Amino acid sequence: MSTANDVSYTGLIKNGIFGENPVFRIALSLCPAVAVTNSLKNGLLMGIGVFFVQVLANVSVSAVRNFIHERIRLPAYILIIGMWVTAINLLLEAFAYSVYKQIGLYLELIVAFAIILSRAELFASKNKLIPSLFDGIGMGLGFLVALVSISFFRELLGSGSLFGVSVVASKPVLLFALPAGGFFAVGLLMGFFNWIDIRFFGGHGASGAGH
Amino acid sequence: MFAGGVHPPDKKELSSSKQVTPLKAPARAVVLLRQHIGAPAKASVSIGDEVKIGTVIGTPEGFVSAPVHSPVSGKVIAVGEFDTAMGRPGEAVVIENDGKEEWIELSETASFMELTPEQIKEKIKAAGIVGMGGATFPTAVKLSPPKEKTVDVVIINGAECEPYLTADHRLMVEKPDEIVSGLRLIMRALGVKKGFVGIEENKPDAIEKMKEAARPFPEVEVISMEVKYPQGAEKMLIKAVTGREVPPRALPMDVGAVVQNVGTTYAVYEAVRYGKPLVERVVTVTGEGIREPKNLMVRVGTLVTDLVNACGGFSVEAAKVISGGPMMGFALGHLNVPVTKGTSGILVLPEEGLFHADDFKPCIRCSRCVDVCPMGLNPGYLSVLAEKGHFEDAKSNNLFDCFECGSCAFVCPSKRPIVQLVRLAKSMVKP
Amino acid sequence: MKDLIKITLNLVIVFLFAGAILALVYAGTEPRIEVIKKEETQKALKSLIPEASVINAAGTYEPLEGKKAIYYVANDKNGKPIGYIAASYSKGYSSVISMMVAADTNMKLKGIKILDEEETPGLGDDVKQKYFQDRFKGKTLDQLVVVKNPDPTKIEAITGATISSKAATQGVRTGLEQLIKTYVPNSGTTGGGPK
Amino acid sequence: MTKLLELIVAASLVNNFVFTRYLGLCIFMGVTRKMDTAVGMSITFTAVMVISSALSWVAYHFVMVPYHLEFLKILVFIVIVAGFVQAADTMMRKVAPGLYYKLGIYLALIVTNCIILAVPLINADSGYSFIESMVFGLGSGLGFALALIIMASIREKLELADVPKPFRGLPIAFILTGLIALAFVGFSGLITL
Amino acid sequence: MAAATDKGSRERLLVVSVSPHIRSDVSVAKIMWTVNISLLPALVMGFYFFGPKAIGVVALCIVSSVFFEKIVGKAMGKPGTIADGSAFLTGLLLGMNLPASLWSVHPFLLHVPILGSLFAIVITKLLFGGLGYNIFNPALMGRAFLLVSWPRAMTTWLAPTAALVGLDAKTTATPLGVLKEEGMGKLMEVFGTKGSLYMHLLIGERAGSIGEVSALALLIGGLYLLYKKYITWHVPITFLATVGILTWIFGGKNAAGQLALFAGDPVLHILSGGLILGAFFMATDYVTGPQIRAAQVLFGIGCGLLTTIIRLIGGFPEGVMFSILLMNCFAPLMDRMVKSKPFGFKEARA
Repeated sequence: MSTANDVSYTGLIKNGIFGENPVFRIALSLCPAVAVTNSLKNGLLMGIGVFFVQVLANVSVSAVRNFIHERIRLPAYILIIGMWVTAINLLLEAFAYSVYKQIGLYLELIVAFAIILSRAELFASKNKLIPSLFDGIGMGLGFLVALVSISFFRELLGSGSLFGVSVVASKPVLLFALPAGGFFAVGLLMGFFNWIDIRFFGGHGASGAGH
Repeated sequence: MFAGGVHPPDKKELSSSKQVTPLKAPARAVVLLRQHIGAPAKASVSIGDEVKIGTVIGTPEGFVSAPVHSPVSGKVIAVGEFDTAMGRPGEAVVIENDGKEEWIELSETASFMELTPEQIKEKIKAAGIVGMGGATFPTAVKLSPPKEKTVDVVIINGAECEPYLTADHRLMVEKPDEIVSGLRLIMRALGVKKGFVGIEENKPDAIEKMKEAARPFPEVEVISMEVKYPQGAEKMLIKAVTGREVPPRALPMDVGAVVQNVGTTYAVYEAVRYGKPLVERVVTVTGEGIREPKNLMVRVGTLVTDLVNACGGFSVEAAKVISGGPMMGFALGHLNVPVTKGTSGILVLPEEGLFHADDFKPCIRCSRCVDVCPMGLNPGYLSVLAEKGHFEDAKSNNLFDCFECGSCAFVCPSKRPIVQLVRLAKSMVKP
Repeated sequence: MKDLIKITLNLVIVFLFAGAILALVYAGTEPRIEVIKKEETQKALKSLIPEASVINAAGTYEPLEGKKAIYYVANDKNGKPIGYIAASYSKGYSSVISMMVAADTNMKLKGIKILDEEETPGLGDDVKQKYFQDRFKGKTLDQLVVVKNPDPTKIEAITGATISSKAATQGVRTGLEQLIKTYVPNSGTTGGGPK
Repeated sequence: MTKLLELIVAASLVNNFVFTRYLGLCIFMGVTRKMDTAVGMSITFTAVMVISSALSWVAYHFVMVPYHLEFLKILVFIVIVAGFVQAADTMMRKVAPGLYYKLGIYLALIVTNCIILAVPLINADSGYSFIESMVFGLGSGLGFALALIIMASIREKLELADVPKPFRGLPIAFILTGLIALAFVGFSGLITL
Repeated sequence: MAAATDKGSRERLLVVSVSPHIRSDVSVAKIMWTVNISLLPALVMGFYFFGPKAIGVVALCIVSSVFFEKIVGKAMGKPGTIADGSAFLTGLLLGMNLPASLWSVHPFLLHVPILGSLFAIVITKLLFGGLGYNIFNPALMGRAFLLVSWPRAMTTWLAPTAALVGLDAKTTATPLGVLKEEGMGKLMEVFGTKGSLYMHLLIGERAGSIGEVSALALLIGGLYLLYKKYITWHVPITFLATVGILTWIFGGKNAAGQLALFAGDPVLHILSGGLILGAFFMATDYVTGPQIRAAQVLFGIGCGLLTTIIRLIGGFPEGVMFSILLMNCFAPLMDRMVKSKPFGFKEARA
């Protein structure tokens, strides 16, 4: 985390996807990871929604960082994020109505995602526009990657399909398409990544800490 | 009656009918200076000193302490560290027996029942008497309660609830009158009007003898109690006899009771009437691994190996030799450790049927330990907390109420070393 | 004091900035959202009576307490009614099932469409499946009875999901009854039949 | 009356926020490592939920609906919640410092929690009346409290368990939540709203 | 734990360990195998009524449970837990809680029991640390997992045939299923008289999970466990009593289908479904219930209450499984709230 003037832009993006993956590593914004990942389509669109909100929020916060008074920093950021969320919501409602109907509530709740506010506060408010943009892209992509991988796993196992197209004849394990299945998918994937981390990279299983 | 308790096979038939026989004094007596709870006695003799039976060789240090007397006549040949039954070495005076069996001068008090409480306590203190059931708390201290506590009942502990042991049992059968006199002396010393002898039902002959001996004295009552371990634990005994419950972390005297062991009571009688210091005691040598189980009158300072030899040695390869009973006794690493004032038995267990504690399993929460714990604790949970290092949590779950009776470990289907883990936890946090 | 003014000014500016952007987006999307919502409904209606050229809302009723629903008339090119559609709701196993019920002028069902439900996945949510919805085709009000075994004159329940099947059927009944009540003269007595 | 009771049961058990709507997970995972924090959070949360439901209802039905500003509901609701929490924070510090010392730290966490925002949003979408909104808030709060307390008690027990290393911490907490959610399936079909 | 003494100066090698030096002969393995054996009568009745399919399903569960325990346990560094019989018991209980119809090739369902075992052993038990650490009853969690994942297959019940050969069988509904969906009248229609209904429930000639059908055989096993003191009355009796009382009060309906108080049939509710199997063999699971007896009474009442709620107003015809799993959630809380009372505690307060 922190100011990263000396870090390359690709480094910022890598950091978002691997080093500080919002879901698997720093474990923020877990609700959508469980809630909307029962199909790849939902997961992908949610990921894209978060991606745009994150990027736009980072950029706009960074743009106004010298202007906003210290004491109203957080309320102002929340306002900015709320605005972008509303905008994205309206756009999705207009251009992807069926998806909006399914994940609408969770889209609206992007505003309360800790990851977005925390990046705005920890990174964008202290960095210039371009690094903030790339940090936003990195974090947004990290989120997108996490959601897509979870929903890939869940749609394949739960519905036997990918993007709604049947891959397997029957539904292999319906549980994964259900609410409870989201918890198992996230838990098992986290455990699996920790295992890889411990087994091959000598790590300690970073998501063990939790937030 | 207390809740809980267990019924291990009592195996008392091995030695319960064997008359107490005196064991020849050892050629060399190893007398530990710490045979009681509290400060160890300080050696008052040095190498080369001549001593008689009853000569004080260790003087008490501080209030909670007791003197130590020579059990043989002869010459002091060493003062130094010696292995003890507890495993750790302790300071001891070693005396070579000259075989003369000379006693110091003893003076009998004919009208011993007329002595004042202070005189009785003085004689008990001088005789170095301690609790002989195993706890070895100096008796004189126990008989001097602080002024604000009112003691109104004395209980003699004849439960002997530990399996195998029969030392107290034989003493009650063979010396009932002496024990009743000892009880009356203790009552007199405390100014108490009521005395009880609590005996488990599985010793009908002792109950009968004691009842007969107590008949002339209406203030003494013999009570027969249900057989279950640990009936002989102080708090359980008080509950069984008087119905009073000693609160957690309180002492018997807080509910007006003083408990004394049968052996102690006998020693009190001998000390007050004849002025005899405590230099010998009854030890049950028993177990499936000994050729000829016996109840022996043994001088303090005799080595366990002598006791084993006196009973015909091991009948089979012995795997475990225990000082005390199987539930709370100490496993001996070797046999060259001396008998102390608190040694109630030597138990020899063969390999067959022996349980090895190294492969225990996780707690399956079966609640058996909760059911049997006489203190109403959750021993299994305590053991898990201790195992995982949560010692403070163990403390807040009443860790220090546990007196390590071992009932929980006895019944545990996962064979968990609960007592050991509890001790670990106790050593890691302050009470 | 100076701080306060600055803070207020700050917030006002942020508000204005946010408001402006939102107003822009809203202005751009709002009409489209309206259109899309209407299209969705029209698409659903059309799929039930494809031969109709116009389907117009004709009134509202309450299939469930507190839930309003619209019913429609489908006209052909000449403006002659060729069928009726009623939106309907019913309480299912774990959710409110919303649906559309289409009937011809003889009040025989032309078809139904389950729009929304959150019934048990793998069981009750089969009410959304074509095979189940097809079981309603050509049925009359009296035939809307759920049975467990195949029966061409009744509604066969989804295996293992009798509650959801019954709920869906109940919703269809409610819709059909509304249409009968509205469009069949002297229909006061025909509403009977087993529930 | 029956309807309100049903609403409470439905919001707390049948549609429990954590176990069937998968909301509030960050807080849920974060504060259930110790029972004390879970209890503190439960109390604070339930209170804030009920009151913010009421405030949002007033704003929604007296301002937003008449002026067709429904599309601003996200912004308005989050401002209401944040403002209310800030006010509660200040008042508690002055009026009841003892309580503030106990519960104040949780207040700060609340603003960025999705449940607290989800309640007014669901209220608005479902068209609940004023009383119903508050009862829904109460039921949701109770359900969340139930989830927090159950989870905290189980996780305290898990502290003593030999969980395989890669699964310690969050992964096992997720799997545990999944198992509880599976058990909560038993409540499904109890009440259909 | 056992430490050898220093050999140098001593002639003997004696075992030194902390007291107590004698142990009772009860062991985890003995308990588990006894429970396994006490399930035998019910299992035999299940085999008798559902034939070779039932044998296949139960065998599949047992073999796969033991297999997963061995393989995954080894991978996690927890070997040597097969002999204690707990994995066998999980497999057996899971098998007994499944319908015999799962032994089916068209449609292929043989993987269903195996995946159930996988979920029970690996997810519910081993991931939490293995025997003694699991929060939920593994067999029941395995079944809950199967119920939501294959809802139709899991509720397809074979009619009891009492034929030991022959693989084709008719499917039918369980008595509780009939009661839930079609009411008491229909049940009477099927079984004739109440006496006949009770008889069928006792002997086991009814549709249901393999091991739950014969109430009598289950009672024999349960009473044997009570007699052996491997379980106590606290959970099963309160569980059964709560269901009995509540269904008697709230389980009845009058002719118009309205609730009629004190008109329910407690005998029917106690004997049917998986209640006796659950009350004696699964709610009594040591690991997943509370430890203190007073809490166990509450646990039993809670199970009974939830079972009744689910049966009478919930979405499922049977609620035993979910009620036990839900109470499993509460067990750690109950452990926290209800502590054992130390000796002399009352006086300490005074």
